Amino acid sequence: MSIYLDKNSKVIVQGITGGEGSYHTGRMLAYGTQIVGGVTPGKGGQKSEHGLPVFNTVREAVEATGATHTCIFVPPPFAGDALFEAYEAGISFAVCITEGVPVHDVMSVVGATPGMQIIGPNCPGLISPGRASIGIMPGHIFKQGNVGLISRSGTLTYEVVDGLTRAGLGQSTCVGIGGDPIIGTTFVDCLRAFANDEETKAIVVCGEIGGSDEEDAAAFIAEHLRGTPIVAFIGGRNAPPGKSLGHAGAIISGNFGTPESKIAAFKQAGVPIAERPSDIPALLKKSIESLNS
Amino acid sequence: MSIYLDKNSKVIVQGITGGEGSYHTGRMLAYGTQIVGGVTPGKGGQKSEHGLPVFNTVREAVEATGATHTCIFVPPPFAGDALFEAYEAGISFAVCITEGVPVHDVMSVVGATPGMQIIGPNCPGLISPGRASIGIMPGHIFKQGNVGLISRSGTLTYEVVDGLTRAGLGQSTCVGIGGDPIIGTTFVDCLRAFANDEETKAIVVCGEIGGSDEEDAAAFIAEHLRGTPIVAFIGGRNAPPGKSLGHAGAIISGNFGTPESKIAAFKQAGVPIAERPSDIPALLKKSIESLNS
Amino acid sequence: MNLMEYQGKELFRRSGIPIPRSQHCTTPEAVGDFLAANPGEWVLKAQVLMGGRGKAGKIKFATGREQGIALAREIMATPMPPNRQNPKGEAINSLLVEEKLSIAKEAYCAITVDRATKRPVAMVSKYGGMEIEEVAHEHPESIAKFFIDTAIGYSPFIGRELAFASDLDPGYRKQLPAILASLYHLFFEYGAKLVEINPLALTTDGRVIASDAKVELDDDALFKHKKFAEWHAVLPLDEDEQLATEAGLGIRNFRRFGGTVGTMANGAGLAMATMDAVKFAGGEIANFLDVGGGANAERVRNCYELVVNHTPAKVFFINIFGGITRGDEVAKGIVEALRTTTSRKVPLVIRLTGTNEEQGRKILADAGMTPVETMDEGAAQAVRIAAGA
Amino acid sequence: MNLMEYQGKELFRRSGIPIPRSQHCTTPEAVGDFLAANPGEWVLKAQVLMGGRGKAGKIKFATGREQGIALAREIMATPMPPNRQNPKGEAINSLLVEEKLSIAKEAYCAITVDRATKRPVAMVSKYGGMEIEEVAHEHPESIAKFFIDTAIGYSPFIGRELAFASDLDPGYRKQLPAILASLYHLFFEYGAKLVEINPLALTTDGRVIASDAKVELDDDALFKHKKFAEWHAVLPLDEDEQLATEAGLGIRNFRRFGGTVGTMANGAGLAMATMDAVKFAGGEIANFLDVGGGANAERVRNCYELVVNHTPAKVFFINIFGGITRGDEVAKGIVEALRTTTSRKVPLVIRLTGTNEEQGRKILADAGMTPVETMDEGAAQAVRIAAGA
Repeated sequence: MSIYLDKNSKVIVQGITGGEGSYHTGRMLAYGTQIVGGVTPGKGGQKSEHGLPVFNTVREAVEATGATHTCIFVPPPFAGDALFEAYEAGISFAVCITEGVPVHDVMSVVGATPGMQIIGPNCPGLISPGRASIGIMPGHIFKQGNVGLISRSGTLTYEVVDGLTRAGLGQSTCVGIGGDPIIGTTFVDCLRAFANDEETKAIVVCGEIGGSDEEDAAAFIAEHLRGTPIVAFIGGRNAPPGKSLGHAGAIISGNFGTPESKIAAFKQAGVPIAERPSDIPALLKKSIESLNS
Repeated sequence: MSIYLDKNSKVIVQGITGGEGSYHTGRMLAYGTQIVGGVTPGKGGQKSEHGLPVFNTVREAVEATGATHTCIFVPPPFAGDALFEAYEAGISFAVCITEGVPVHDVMSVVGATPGMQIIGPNCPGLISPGRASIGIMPGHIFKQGNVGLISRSGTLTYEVVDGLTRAGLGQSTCVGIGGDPIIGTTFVDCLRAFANDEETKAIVVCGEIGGSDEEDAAAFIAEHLRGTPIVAFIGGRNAPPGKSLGHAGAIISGNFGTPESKIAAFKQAGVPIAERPSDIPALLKKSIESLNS
Repeated sequence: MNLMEYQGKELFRRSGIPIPRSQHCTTPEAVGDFLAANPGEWVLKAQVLMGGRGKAGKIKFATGREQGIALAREIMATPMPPNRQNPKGEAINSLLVEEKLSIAKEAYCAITVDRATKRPVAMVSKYGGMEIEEVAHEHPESIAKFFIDTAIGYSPFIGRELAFASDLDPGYRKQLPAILASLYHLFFEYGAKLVEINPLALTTDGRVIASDAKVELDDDALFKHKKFAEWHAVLPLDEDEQLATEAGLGIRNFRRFGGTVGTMANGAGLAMATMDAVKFAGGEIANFLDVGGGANAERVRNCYELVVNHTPAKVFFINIFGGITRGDEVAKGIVEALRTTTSRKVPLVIRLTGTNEEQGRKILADAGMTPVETMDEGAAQAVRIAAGA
Repeated sequence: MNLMEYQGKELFRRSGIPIPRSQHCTTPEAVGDFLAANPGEWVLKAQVLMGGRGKAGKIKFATGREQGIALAREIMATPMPPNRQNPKGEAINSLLVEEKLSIAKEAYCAITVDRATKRPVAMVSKYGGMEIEEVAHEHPESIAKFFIDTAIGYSPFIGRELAFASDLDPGYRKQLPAILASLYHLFFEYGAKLVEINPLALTTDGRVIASDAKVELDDDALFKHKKFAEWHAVLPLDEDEQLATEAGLGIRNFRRFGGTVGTMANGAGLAMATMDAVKFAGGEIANFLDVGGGANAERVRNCYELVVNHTPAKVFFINIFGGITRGDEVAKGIVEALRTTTSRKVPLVIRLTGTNEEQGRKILADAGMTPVETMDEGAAQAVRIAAGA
């Protein structure tokens, strides 16, 4: 099994008749994802350009199609509303691609939608290679296999996946969790899911500077995933200290946030650090071999 | 077992140094309730007049005493805050005695405190006779036994209990759910708890005109409690139609709210209706006999 | 507290809900002056809490000063006709002079408190301008409802769902989510138990506008807004409410029914049951009276005087079951109240039990009063006294 | 967007947080006029975004017109001294003239966004008036935190808990819950990422008052409040931010580092990794540049010109991995950008893969450009070119 998404997951697209929504719906369909319809208020009863039914509301869409997953392509001011609509209609898994959603909107949604797994916002989505994709990831670079991948970045993920695939390391599920300050699903959430997934035999964590998600991930790994081959990469190691979130933010994360802190945390958890994305496949193979021997 | 409360339940009192709070704390202690402390901001470290420790916050009280239950005696503008404080401190069962709490405060609390059972507000509390009491019920009229009692009223409850006790019908737990438009625990919530309680062999439902809680209770009984002896009383049958909650309220409840509607609902569920509180014991005995034969 | 239309619309305006241009006038002359200064046809609407203004001829169209004064006088000359709940009708003390809308469609929308789900419920129907009970009876399927999760609050999708689910005219769709947002804001911010727009008009030029306003505020939340105290002063209480307030009771703690058995109990539930018991014993109830908690001498005396001075009661049945209220305190209150009252004396029947009943009974006995044992017994005795007196 | 103290205090005032009496002045003369009209001792505080004003001598006490003008001139004469993050310092364009408080105690309180819990966190410490990082280092146990459930929002018990848990002076206790309520309202209503009061002063006459104000607003939420556009205009951007904005990029999409290898990638993560790759290959980075999605000709040209005109880049390494960004569009953009730019020409190294990469590579090839295969290869080639050129 992959995590979060497989070929039987029924997916709707919120904003299906918009430019990006329509384009990526076509790509997701082409990849094999079970897109069962879409939502655009006022266009209910029409067909999308892919021949899918369009509904006025998520509730109507869910009632008509039995969808459990949604992919959200709506402008930033409406993303929070779209997530609430999905939640109230009974959707259990929502991917929010939209970039630039106000951080308070995200906090409000995440805090009031218990039981709905939200990926993003400001993320490329996720893919269970060979089965289904929700979001905007370029499917052709992925290959089905046993490596779970989690990344805060979009395009960097593709870079890493491309390397894995070329090295013959297929993937179980790849999740782009998004780069915003508040996101629905963190590294730890994904690691927990991978820990319970039989298909996933190894994991790649693509972190970057800022925040403390990587430190939290390292702590989780140290406690729950000692026997699993894992490699981490930290992007932005040569970025000088930027404008921070301010004093108060710095306290919360204590001395977290620097590449040094993240690297130290992973090393302490026994997780090798790749210097470059292109180093990941070899490191992962080495880790798999050493843990299997 | 009683429902919600037994002699091992650890209870704190919010507002323990106030007039009512202090008085009823003494009575609850006298009844045998495990009151383990109280909260009055600014009086932390002192002792209450009963010799109980007083804390500045519910969190401190819970950490120090392991309390799981609270009894709230604070003025109406602060009741919502007191309930939120209890919830965040990990309290799982809260009785709010306060009358006159704004209905929006109650809705906000009830909607955002999943997992905490709230009794009231504007209620006399509950009692598991012979074991413990939280609230302001006069303990000496109760007697331990197998009748569960639920009531929207305060003093009417005592009237009914007094009759039961005099007739030799002891009680498992008696809950005064409160008379406000929005309450934390409804008839149906209590009936569900009684349905799972081995000690409770019969139930008395003391309803009154207005709202649709009695109709909901009747529907629940028809589905889940057909084999349990139950008697209902509807207060205010001779009250002429008062000033209603307004048009919109009337729709929601459809034709609910009148005594006729409530009586019809209970009759349909096979529940006998007592004409007077004093008729309840005899009716209940008859029902127990007929179901046992 | 129910608000008048003009007060409700003032809250609508502050909350950003579109309302017609209007002027609130307390005299026919003010109406005339306004119409003189503002040419065209205007609507004069009586400001009352009772429904059925249209049928009662209390809404009229007027143009110009003279017609305005004449029609305003006509409307204000007589009160609203009585109905079962308002047996004296309702005096008309002011008018709302309002822009005459060119209406294409009428819809209904409201937010209120739902007991069963413990949530606010937003409701929309495409049948506006008629009593919503009638709509609920004739087209129950037409009323779309959404039970709002207070942890989320209102979000625009709720308005969209309701617009589609109620099959509203498409002319409403773009504006409804924002109007409901404002209505929810009002509902929440001002602690309302009901906010209702009926009809919500779609004008021929495409505006969506609140043609009427019905707002019921939560009395328990009035302390949060000073403005409301001022409004409270101008809202007419009915006579029973007025008397209750003067006696220091809650507005809904007293109501008269014309019979000869006066009653008083502590707690609304017991007070209702006391009435039921009197009725069951064959008596006619003079009144409902919930004395509430803390029945001290002054409170008891006020209640006693309220009943003997304002009802034909021939007996006063006091039914107290002590919980918060302590029997000894009530007993002291009763003794002291009877000692100090200057009103006419009627026989008392007292039933006193519960918290501190022993002490209470002793106090009564010391004052020469013999309490009865049960509510039924008290009711029967009170009915006998009323019949025999 | 970080606000200046006077702007933050304006939001404090609107939200009901007590602030000292004050006047914002943009010239020494205005300061003088104010002091002339308002006798007594006042504080002149430079309005800048950088910290460390006190140490830099940019806060002074003044009485009367002449001293006010003289000290204001002195403060404004030189910019704030540079530090690592602000290598050019910061010019002082205005002053806040403020009531001199008689301070008994100083505390700290703030609300910000916590990534790990996905919640707002409220923080209080009894150590106010010093950098909070310093407090966190020296007295970490002194900082009391509460992670706020957004479904509940702020409720006064949070302020009480924090006051007790942080062992605040009792003089703060009564007022802190209301101040935190207002602070949370501000935080939520204006979409702030940080609201901080440091110090929160307890005056000798028992007032609790925000002596300083630090507010960071969420750039993504600025659209909700028109007022902020106006403030945005007066807030100084640093040069890189200014250039990024002029190029039509997000304020944080461009930063210069002085090296000779210019870079551009799509996505912040890839752009950072691209820099890392250049560094790994032994080169010196000219800049960080995230072109974002939708890299059309105009966007690519702007980015190219931004780098070649404002950095010493000797080569421009374009690293695109297509997701939303489609390879063919980027390729068209690159070709068109290079055809139309009037800026100096530097060699390009292009890496293009992902969505529509075949079409994109063909477009580049048709224009005589040969893309490299991998990021490492591109970085190495770019470094070679920069070294050899």
